[in-house]
Amino acid sequence: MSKQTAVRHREIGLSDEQVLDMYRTMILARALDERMWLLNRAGKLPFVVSCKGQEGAQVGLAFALDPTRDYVAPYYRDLGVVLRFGQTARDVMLSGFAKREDPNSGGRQMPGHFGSRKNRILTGSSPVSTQIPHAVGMALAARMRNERLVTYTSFGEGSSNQGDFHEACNFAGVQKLPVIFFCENNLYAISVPLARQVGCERIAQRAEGYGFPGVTIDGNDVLAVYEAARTAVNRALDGLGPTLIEVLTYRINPHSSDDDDRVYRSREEVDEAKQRDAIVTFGAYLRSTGVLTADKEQALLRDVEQVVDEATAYAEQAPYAEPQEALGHVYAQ
Amino acid sequence: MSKQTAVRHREIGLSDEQVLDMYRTMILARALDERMWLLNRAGKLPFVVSCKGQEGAQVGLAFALDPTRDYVAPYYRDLGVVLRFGQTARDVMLSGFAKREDPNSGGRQMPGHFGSRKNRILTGSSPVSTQIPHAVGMALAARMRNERLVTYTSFGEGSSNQGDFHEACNFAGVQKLPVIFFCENNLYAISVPLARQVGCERIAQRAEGYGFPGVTIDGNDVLAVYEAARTAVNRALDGLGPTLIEVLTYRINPHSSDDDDRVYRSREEVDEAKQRDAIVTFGAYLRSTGVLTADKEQALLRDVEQVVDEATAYAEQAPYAEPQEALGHVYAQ
Amino acid sequence: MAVKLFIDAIRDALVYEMRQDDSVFVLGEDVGLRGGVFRVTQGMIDEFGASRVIDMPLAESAIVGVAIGAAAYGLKPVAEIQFADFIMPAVNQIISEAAKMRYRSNGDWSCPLVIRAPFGGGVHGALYHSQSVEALFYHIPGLKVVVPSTAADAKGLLIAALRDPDPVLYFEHKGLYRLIKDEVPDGEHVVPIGKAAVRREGTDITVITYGLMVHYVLEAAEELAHAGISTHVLDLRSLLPLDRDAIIEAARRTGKVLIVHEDNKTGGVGAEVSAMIAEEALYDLDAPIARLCGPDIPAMPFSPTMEKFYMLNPAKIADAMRTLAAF
Amino acid sequence: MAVKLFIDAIRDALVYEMRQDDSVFVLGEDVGLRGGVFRVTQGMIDEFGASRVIDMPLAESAIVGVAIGAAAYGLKPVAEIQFADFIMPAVNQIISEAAKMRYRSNGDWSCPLVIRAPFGGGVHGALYHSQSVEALFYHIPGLKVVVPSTAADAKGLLIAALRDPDPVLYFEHKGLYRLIKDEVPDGEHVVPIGKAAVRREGTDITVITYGLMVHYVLEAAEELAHAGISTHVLDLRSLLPLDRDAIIEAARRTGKVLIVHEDNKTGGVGAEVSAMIAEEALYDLDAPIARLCGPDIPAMPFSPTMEKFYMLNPAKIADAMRTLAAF
Ligand SMILES: Cc1ncc(C[n+]2csc(CCOP(=O)(O)OP(=O)(O)O)c2C)c(N)n1
Ligand SMILES: Cc1ncc(C[n+]2csc(CCOP(=O)(O)OP(=O)(O)O)c2C)c(N)n1
Ligand SMILES: [Mg+2]
Ligand SMILES: [Mg+2]
Repeated sequence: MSKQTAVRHREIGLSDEQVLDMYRTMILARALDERMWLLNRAGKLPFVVSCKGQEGAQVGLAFALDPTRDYVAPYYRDLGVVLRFGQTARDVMLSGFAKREDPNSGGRQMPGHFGSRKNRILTGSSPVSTQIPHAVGMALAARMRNERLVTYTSFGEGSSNQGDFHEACNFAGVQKLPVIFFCENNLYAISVPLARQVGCERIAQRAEGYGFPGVTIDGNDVLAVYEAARTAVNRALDGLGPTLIEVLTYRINPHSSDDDDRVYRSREEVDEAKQRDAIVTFGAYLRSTGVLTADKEQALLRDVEQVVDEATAYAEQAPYAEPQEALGHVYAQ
Repeated sequence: MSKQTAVRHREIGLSDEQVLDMYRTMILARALDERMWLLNRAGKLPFVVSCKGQEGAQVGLAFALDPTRDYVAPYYRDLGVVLRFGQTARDVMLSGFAKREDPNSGGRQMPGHFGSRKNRILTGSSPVSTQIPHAVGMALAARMRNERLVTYTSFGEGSSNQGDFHEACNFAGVQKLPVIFFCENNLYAISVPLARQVGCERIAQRAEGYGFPGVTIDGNDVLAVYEAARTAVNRALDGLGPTLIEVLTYRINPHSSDDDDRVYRSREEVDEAKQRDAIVTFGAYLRSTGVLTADKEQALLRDVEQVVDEATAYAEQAPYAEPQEALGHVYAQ
Repeated sequence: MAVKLFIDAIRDALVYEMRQDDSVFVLGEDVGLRGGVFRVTQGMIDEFGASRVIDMPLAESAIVGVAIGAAAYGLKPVAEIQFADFIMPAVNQIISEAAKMRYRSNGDWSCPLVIRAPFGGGVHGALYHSQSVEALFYHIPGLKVVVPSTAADAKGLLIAALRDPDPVLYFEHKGLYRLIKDEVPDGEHVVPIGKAAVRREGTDITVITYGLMVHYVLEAAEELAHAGISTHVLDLRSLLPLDRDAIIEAARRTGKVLIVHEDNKTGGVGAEVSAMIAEEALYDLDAPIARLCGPDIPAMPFSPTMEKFYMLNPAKIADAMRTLAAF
Repeated sequence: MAVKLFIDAIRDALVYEMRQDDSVFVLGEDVGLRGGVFRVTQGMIDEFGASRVIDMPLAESAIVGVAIGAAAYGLKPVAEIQFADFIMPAVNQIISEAAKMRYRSNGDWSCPLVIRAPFGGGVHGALYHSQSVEALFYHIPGLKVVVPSTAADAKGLLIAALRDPDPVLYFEHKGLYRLIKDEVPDGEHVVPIGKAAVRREGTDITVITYGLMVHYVLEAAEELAHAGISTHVLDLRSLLPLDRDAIIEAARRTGKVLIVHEDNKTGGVGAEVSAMIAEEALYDLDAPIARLCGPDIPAMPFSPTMEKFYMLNPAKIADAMRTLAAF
């Protein structure tokens, strides 16, 4: 990587500390994901859904948001986003093990169904795309309350075919609401490839039909995603309305721990994607700029491993909810 | 109108007979509509929904279709289309009076809820936009059966915000199905004006997000609509996929006989639209070309009046369904 | 206290609550300048402005979905569905989302949302402007479902719904809008959700019903009274939760129960009411539990002959009541 | 005749019918190369090609809406909804359209469509991969709803559905896919829609149920038999139409009825079954009509403790049966 690109992050206004923080968040997401996958294969977690390959894009986006100001309505792969918004490794593992202390749902929902009020993360469900109008509604409410903030929502390219995407984008366009629609286009919806999933070339093309900008960014280019997101955030805060940001990314793992991706895509394709993985390329960039020294990297990896170990140990021994707790929280008490 | 435009219809391949036929269809639609409105005001019809102002666009489109080959899934204002597809004035009046002989529903549905198998008109309902995936499904089925035909579906600009529009367009785009999506943009969805209804400028802009062409045409220019439709039909028959045709038109009457449009739009706006009405302008064009002579016009108007009178008289005296017929046709007998 | 039309009582409740709680707002199709197609929200945009009386694009899933987001944020949206028949595109948002947000987040988030929808037939509305849709929702834990039958309840139940911390579906029979008027308390007036009301005390037979049918049943009861048959009439008002105690008590009162609703019979609300009684008051019964409901056909036809055939009326109800009384 | 898994019997029916009727085709998410997430359609794309085994974009309303158009045209689509929980976005198309096309067109058009959806819990599916959704549909005239409990019925009911001239919802309990195997007739095998099946003859108590619960009830019945209690077990199989005669007959048989379903209780199918009995066989009853169902909570939680709490099992059912028998 040339000296010219070496200072790219500073040129766009990110400090060395910030990019290291971004990298650490990516590494933590990856480490948690891989650990959960292992635990699933070891029979300890019934179900896992993976962020692997999408962390760079998620973190690039999330660092343009303000976790003390904005709200997020993320989809199930957004581990990078929820870590940025304050969920801890322990929270994630408690959810993986479906334990009582899981802040997302007390073990009621599968992992990947994020939500915690204190982290400004709206509770999510499994039916795809339902969160998109919610993010729009939160933006509407914030504006009614004169709160200057942005709401964020994410979804896969397949999920951009649901009616809820269309209806929510249109209303946000009509009202020029401060929403960021983030489409993580990983080329597959379970087994269905992009070409059989959408009629258009790029999901970003859909934005024109709602009257706001749509951009397509290389999802492995963390800084490019950050920049696009920052532009969108500023636009939103200035009252100019929503932006649709599509990132081209790749899901390295099968769809979930229940999936077998060998029937629908080649190993070569997956291996090729691994080369472009932002964890690899962003790491290389940081090393080439001297921001990430060998010492720092080792310390970071050690620290992340320890955090994940501790989280796993804690979550594994934590208690389940009592059976009859299933009866609670149907209505306000 | 200059001599140069005077032969415009022949230049695009329409004979004098054909344009007269188009005009007659428009006039008949208008006459039926006005008669039903009167009958409603006289307390004889409980409900009417009007095509007034949109006949030109409808007829321009429908004459590019083949009523012996194609299928239509029209929306409630498409009187011009269903007349072209073989519904008679009598059929329309039987439906208005909700009589047993109504070919659309035997008096079960409100007028404007078209459907008759022999006319290749799919049965429609009230919830808007549900017919859009149906037209796509018919096109899919036709292709599976190796039938070379086009399916047509129409809807208002407001209805283009329903999820079903989005989902159906996308699937048609993926499969390159022979469908014509016809958006009759009359600037209002009941009381809600275009700017508060859609985030974009033109509904046609939405087509790009599904990977097929979208065009916006002046809906009062009957021949322009015809041409755009013919292009779309050829495209579809050639296996190149769908087209979204948006026409800019105007609903001259209130939304329905239950509406009062004075609260949401000015009389000046309505009067202005009446000047641009295709019935006026297309008539003038035909007169200027000598195709429509005073004799022919008188005969046509007399004939249409008689047809409407006869249809009204017939329908008024026709019997209602017997009460217990309400129990029939829940399932196949 | 003043005598008011049912429809005006609904508007009263909205205006009353919007004046004192600036988190309340309404959104729906044509609710602004048009004041709603039935004029429920007429004039409200003048007082509260276009940011609290929001004309929505024609997309019910977004109307409810956006309202859910706003409710989660902490506001109190009142989503209007133009006709109950058009609630179907929003079913996913209602059942998968609104009903489950509190539960799935273990109580961390909630969804204090009200959905108003005019329902019911007998108004020449044909198949898609006449339906009763309550049976789709009264089965869904996490939701509440209310159906007022008087102007006073229209106001009191709506205020209760607006203050409820959970999602409430408020179904208003459009046949009642301008048919019914009664004394409506001025100002503060809350009718608690989950409480049925005895509309008439009686000793021979019990009729359990809700919505427009309450009035038809009362008319029939009046007629039967002349023939010496004394009818006890329970107005459910709340369909979820059902007022179990009131239902059992009403059934026990006479031992002969007829359940009446406009909605079709199979799987309607009457099924649950009957099952409750068969479970808890079987030995108090002196006759099979009867139901008189709309026929099991997809929806109510347009033509007057067939619409009349579908709709119950006081005469049909009186017949069923006489049969039960004579049992 | 061969012993087959429940899941294989479903595939058998599809393949059998697609071979002899080229108007039958399947469409849904991941039904092609992936063979469906449960592998029901595995291998079918190889035999029938991508034009008869269609991978659909992720949009349930389009899956059903497109299928409706194709059905109206004259084909026989089998729409797969990946999990029954995700049928919600398609409710408008199912209830407003499929159910009403024949009716609203006065018999001119029809909608011979089959919708398959895996439902039910106890499989660590959490809130949104465990739901029972049949109660939303068994109330809707114009639809048919079936729920097989054996491999033989899985095949026979699916073939019946495929030949039915009206829309049929076919709900397959995903817990049965690989749990249950039984003798499935080769080739032609039709189980008529609308007929319940007596799974066990008995004299002391009657249990009415469907789906996975049939097996739990039979297990419980076996246990009770050791204690000298004789159980009559009716498997409904068809929820719309319900087999009224079989239900009444089964209720009369013992005079003591327990209805069991996995779905939550309020407004579930058990309500209608109970109401039918209370209407037509009240005087044959020797005990209140009991229901044992899932708790009235929004959906089944993920954690094993709470999932187990939600799910019925043979022990819980046996308890309820003993209580009834002792009544
Ligand atoms: C309404 C609905 N239908 C089906 C599913 C099952 N499902 C879960 S994820 C998924 C694919 C999503 O693809 P995409 O939107 O591209 O996101 P990705 O998983 O690729 O990140 C499907 C079909 C669901 N969760 N919700
Ligand atoms: C799902 C649904 N919601 C609401 C309605 C009530 N409604 C009937 S027509 C209409 C407006 C339609 O506007 P548009 O699509 O622009 O068509 P136009 O009537 O202007 O031709 C509305 C809201 C409906 N029929 N269906
Ligand atoms: Mg994807
Ligand atoms: Mg319009």
